Amino acid sequence: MTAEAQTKGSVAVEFDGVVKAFGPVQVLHGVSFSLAPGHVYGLLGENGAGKSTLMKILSGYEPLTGGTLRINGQPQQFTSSRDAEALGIVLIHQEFNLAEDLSVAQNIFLGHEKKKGWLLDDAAMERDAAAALAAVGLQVDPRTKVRRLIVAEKQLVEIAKAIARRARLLIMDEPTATLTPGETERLFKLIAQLRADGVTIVYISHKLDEVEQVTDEVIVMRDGRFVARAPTSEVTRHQMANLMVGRELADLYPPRDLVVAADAPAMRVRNFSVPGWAQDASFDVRPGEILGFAGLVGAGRTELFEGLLGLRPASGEVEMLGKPVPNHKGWRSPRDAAKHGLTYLSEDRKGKGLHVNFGLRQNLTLMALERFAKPWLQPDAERGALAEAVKDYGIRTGSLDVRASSLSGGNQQKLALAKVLQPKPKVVVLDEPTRGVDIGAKRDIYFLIQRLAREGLAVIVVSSELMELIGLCHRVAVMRAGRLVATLDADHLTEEELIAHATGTADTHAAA
Amino acid sequence: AEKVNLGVSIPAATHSFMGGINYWANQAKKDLEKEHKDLKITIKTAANAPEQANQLQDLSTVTKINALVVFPFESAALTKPVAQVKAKGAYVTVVDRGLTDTSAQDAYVAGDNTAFGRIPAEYIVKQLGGKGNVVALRGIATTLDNERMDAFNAVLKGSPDIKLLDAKYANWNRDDAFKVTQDYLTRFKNIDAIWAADDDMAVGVLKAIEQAKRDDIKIIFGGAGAKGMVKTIMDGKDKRIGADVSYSPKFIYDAIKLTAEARLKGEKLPATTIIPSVLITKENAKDFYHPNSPF
Amino acid sequence: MPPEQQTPMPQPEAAQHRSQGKPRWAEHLHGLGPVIGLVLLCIGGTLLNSDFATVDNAMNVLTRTAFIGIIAVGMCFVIISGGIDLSVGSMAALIAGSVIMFINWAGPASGSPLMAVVMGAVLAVVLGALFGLAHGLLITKGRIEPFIVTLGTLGIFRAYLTYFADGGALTLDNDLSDLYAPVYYASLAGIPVPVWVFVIVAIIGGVILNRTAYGRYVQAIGSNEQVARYAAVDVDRVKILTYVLLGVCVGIATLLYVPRLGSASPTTGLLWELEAIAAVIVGGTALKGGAGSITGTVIGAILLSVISNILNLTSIISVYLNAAVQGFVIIIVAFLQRGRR
Amino acid sequence: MPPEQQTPMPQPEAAQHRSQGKPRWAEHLHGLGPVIGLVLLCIGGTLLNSDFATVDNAMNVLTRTAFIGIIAVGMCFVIISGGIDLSVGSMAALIAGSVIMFINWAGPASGSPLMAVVMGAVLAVVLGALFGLAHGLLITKGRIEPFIVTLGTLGIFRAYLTYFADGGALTLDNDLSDLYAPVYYASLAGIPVPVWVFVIVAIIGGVILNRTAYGRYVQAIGSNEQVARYAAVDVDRVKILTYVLLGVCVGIATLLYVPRLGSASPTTGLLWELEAIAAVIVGGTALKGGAGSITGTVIGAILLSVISNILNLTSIISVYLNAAVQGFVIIIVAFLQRGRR
Ligand SMILES: Nc1ncnc2c1ncn2[C@@H]1O[C@H](COP(=O)(O)OP(=O)(O)OP(=O)(O)O)[C@@H](O)[C@H]1O
Ligand SMILES: Nc1ncnc2c1ncn2[C@@H]1O[C@H](COP(=O)(O)OP(=O)(O)OP(=O)(O)O)[C@@H](O)[C@H]1O
Ligand SMILES: [Mg+2]
Ligand SMILES: [Mg+2]
Repeated sequence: MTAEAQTKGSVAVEFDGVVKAFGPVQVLHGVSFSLAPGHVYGLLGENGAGKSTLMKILSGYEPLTGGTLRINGQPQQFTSSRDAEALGIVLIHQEFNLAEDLSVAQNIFLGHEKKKGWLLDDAAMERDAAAALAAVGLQVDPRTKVRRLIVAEKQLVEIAKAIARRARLLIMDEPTATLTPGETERLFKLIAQLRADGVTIVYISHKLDEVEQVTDEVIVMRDGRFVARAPTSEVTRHQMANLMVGRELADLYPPRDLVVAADAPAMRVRNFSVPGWAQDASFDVRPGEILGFAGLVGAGRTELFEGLLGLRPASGEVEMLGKPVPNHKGWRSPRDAAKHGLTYLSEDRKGKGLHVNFGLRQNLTLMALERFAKPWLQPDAERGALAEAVKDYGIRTGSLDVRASSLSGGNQQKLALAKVLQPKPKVVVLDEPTRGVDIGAKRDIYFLIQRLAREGLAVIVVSSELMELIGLCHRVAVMRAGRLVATLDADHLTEEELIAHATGTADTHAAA
Repeated sequence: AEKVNLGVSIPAATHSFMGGINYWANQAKKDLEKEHKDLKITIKTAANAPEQANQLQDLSTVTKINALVVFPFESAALTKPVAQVKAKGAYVTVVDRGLTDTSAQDAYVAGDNTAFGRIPAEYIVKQLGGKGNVVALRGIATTLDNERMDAFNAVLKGSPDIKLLDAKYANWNRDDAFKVTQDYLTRFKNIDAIWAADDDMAVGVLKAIEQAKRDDIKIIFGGAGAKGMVKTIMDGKDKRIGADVSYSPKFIYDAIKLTAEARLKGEKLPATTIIPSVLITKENAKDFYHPNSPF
Repeated sequence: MPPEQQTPMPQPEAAQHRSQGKPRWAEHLHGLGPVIGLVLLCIGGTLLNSDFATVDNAMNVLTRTAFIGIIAVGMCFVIISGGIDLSVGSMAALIAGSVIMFINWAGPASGSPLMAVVMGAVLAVVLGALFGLAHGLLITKGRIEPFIVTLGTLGIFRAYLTYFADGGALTLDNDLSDLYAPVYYASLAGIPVPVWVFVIVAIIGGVILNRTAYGRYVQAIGSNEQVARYAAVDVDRVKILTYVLLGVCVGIATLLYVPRLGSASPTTGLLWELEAIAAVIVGGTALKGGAGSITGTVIGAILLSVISNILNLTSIISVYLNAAVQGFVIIIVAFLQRGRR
Repeated sequence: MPPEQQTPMPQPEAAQHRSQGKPRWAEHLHGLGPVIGLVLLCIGGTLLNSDFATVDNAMNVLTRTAFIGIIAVGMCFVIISGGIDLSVGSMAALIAGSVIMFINWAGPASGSPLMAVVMGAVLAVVLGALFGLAHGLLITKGRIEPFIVTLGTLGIFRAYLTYFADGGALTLDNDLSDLYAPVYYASLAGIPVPVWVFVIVAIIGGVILNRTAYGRYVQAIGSNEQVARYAAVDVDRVKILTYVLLGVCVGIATLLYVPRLGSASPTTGLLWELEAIAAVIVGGTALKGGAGSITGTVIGAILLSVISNILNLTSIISVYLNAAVQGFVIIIVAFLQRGRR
């Protein structure tokens, strides 16, 4: 592998009263702590706590407004990420930073091209890229254009890109948000290996089990301040969660209601195929039911639903509230689907989920504009809806009049979720709904989903977090290589069972 | 006498002929303003018909001219705007392209577009002895271009043995003329005469022939009497260029001078003054040679 | 690009929310870029020629801005949605030619010249809408770059006009022309008809862009087409409609243009596309789409005609250099409102 | 909260197939769009006129494509990086004019006509680079939309040429002209000099775009400027260089153009910008930037001149409709290579 690296001697970091303000909004209020070389740190905090911002300062993407950053004892004023990289500090961004028109290899080496004299040495770069990809366990041709990758693959490319930089301090901002346990496991092996080589690692995640598994020490931030640090072995997950949110957290998952079994399905799908991605999927979802979809990365769950929405060529029969969808191929477009009461939250927040250059209000109401146009748009009504959503979904923002791009990752996710629920659909498909959401907010979202289901909404949750599916769903469908291999009832739901079906190691007659 | 505030509205210098018009208009301003204390001349150049209409409006309402010499971009389109200037009391002389409604003008000074097409045709017919292949280049699709082409065709009708092989637009532009001629030469193995219909286009025609090393072409006939072309005729430098037809941009100078002097004296111009287009040959070439004009 | 419209026009909201921070202020300041440019130009114009600051001259300038201005309003939608239309000038020429042929024929044929003129006006708008529809369909359903489609039709429209006009000009018959003339030359309450039409089109455009779901969709598509598609926006329909809207604007502009010059020729409308696009961009809309404002566009269009008006009213420099002055002023104005990115 | 167990899992076999094989094929097929268009056109041309398929005609077409083609190669860089340049035609005209004035002056002044011509050629390239640099600086440091900057200079360049030429033409003195003529008219190994230059420029362009870090940065910036910035690419420098490169290409094209007619007039280079941009876009580059190919651009440029060549070689339709045919063909070719989005 390529990361073997000149990691002789790692990097010691000291934040001393670091302050950061975006215009009038101060987001970091004098953060002070230090990182010793060669350890794996977990950085915890609620959405908007300032984790990403602090790490962007450390890696030279954002200047600090006040305080001092010391690397190996020397005060540093980075003017660009290039300065930080010169010291071996590399950040894996929470939001993807890939040029879609370039290939995987080209992205990995962007700004660090290998050359033979004047010319690029593409062969060498592709070779090294392939090695970095192998290290993170991604099997794609390095010459593939990034545009063609699915979200999880893009995430792995981001990681491979950092690996290829031979970092001495590697910051991972939510690297596993879209990864399934398989990839995550591989990543952890990689982290262990890097640590053995003496690389310092900062690991940001809202998945506390991962933090527990992989880190030596946790550091907790809240509201732009340093709150606490402790060796990982000395705190329980429960304590971590409480430190993050600053209050006692009750049960993460709401108690499960039973759905009325006799209810007619809200949506019935039969023999639905998306050529190249999914074959012959048949399933029902009833009003008030929460149906989970489990599977490995690449199982075809996302594509199945994109086919259903008319975003990909597909065939099969679909019934909505007892009425067949006319053309027997699913809907013609998401618009068509939305009109019939089906909306979809994409897993690709930046590329398909939110207009990052739009304001919060415009994003929130985009799918339900009919409601706000009477016939002229009512900005006040829109603003009212935004205020309500901010409360309901716990969106943290300094002002209601900012662009979506200035929200923290998790808060963007909450906004996207609020957006697809605005049109008051009958059936909603949530693809990775809690991606990058903090544990407190996750809980709020689970309770919200529960409440909506109780009000008669049929909810389909596509998730790579098995615990989430187990904790939340009435039933879970499992997909493998484009086929729906099993549907498990709540009382059959265990992690082992789901994994067995997803990987094809289960007794095929396990469940109905 | 009364003060004369004369407006001149002409098309912008987008090709050599219009360059000549601009030159002669400015020349007239220089000469006449020096000569007459009571005369003020304002020249406006327009890139297209609506802009010219705008300028007429500005000349009339803001500059408050009491006499106008206008070279309309297009006959039909400028009839109304010119009529409005006249309605405000200005004396209007129209140059070159007549308005569709002649009541909108006081006087008309023009070159002869029919002769511009007829003379080359007659010359070619005569030189070829009534038999041969001819290709023509056209300018930009305009009424004026149509008049010339029609006159050319009318003459050829009388000589059934002269074949007009094709006539394509080359936009009064040297480069386009070069390309069109190149393709004519590829397409037609035997061409006796080329009517380039403009001295600017003739430059492109000559270069294309030179490049193809063709010697079948006996006559190249331009048009308008650009100084380079006239010089060639005068010096007898090129056998193929024996003649040209005059259509000098200098008529704008004459029109301005006539209008200004008549108005200073409070007189009128004759309703129509046609400045004849004549055949330029070696004999009379030096009368048409103005080395200082850009055209 | 700021997410918000800088359009001060239909924004009663601004008044109520006093708690908003700097961003809104800053945006308003940005929106003022072209306004500042315009004000400076007007001051300059007045200093150079005192006749500049007369009502007559102002009305002249506004009247002649009307054509390009109306087209620019439609172009604004197309550009915000991420498209472009190079054909508007040729389209205007072809529509003008068709309308003239129609009126010339229908006048005598129907016996009612007034009726003929009215129907000609309707025809202009209908033709514009149809041409726009054709563009929209080729671009969305045919999946061809807007640049290519409209570059193609640029040639096609003009060629057909040349063909109909037989290389010359199509001219409105005189008596019909007199009947139609008031549409351009008459005034209502001291303000010329074209200016009224321009104002109305701009207001409608502003309302559609900022106060309807459709306008929001246009912006959403320009900002990120993929996101808009996932958000259940009917992307193709919205895009097609922007071209239809532009076509209608071209039709309306032509309808005002025909009585002015009473003729159409192969040079009619030459380079209008550049002027219209320039008006939109000078007005602060990004060529890449996503956000823009009608007010900015209107000011951009006025600004461009004021520049040439001032050049007409003064003769301090060689006539050959007029275009150069125009170029410098455009760049300077754009510089005044830069820094958005 | 129960501890979650992490079971290592095998990668699904299927995941490998998709990213390889088909997409690459499909991409290559897409690249063939303009080629197919060109082949069909050539077949059509040959059927319409047998003279079409002669070496002479092919050389004529290639030679005249050279100007636009060379400019299009430079334009390709600008467009891929997300920019645009509307001024290339005027720039070429002004450079041509300046070079002619310079040679006319330097020929007698220096006493060595050859020297004068050589220095004139150098001047062309230097001027092009300087104009490009000015564009680049205004766009990046001045933060003005490329459309506006180059629309402005479009007017400025042409105005200055008109001014220098006094509205007429600037013409190379005869003996100097003869000395310079071979640069356009001579052949090497049966292939005209301009074609050689075109081929060399295209190859160099292709190498820079695909085989150097600079070319990679150009694509990265066009694809996502923010990402490029994050990757510590000096975005401004790269962008400025694209305009300088284009300026140099314009200089080279002009250097070939001057000996052709030995003159420059206000009509020189008119609408070349549209042709050059069209060549790039017809060649499969998206106007929004990010990706594109030099080969496509070259083929696009040839395709456009073949269309007008065929039209000149035939007279099956009214001359008035030539432009319409051109328009239809452009749209059809674009349709053949659509479906990229
Ligand atoms: N460019 C910006 N402009 C204005 N505010 C910003 C900007 N970037 C971040 N913020 C604000 O800074 C705060 C901290 O954001 P940050 O992205 O650091 O949070 P985080 O801890 O990474 O959260 P998450 O877990 O959701 O990723 C948030 O309130 C966010 O709205
Ligand atoms: N029949 C099939 N033929 C080829 N490839 C298939 C097939 N079925 C599934 N795939 C693979 O499925 C993958 C599709 O990924 P997709 O995004 O649908 O997975 P997902 O379950 O939605 O994962 P995620 O957790 O990222 O949402 C591709 O990598 C593709 O190679
Ligand atoms: Mg974050
Ligand atoms: Mg998925």
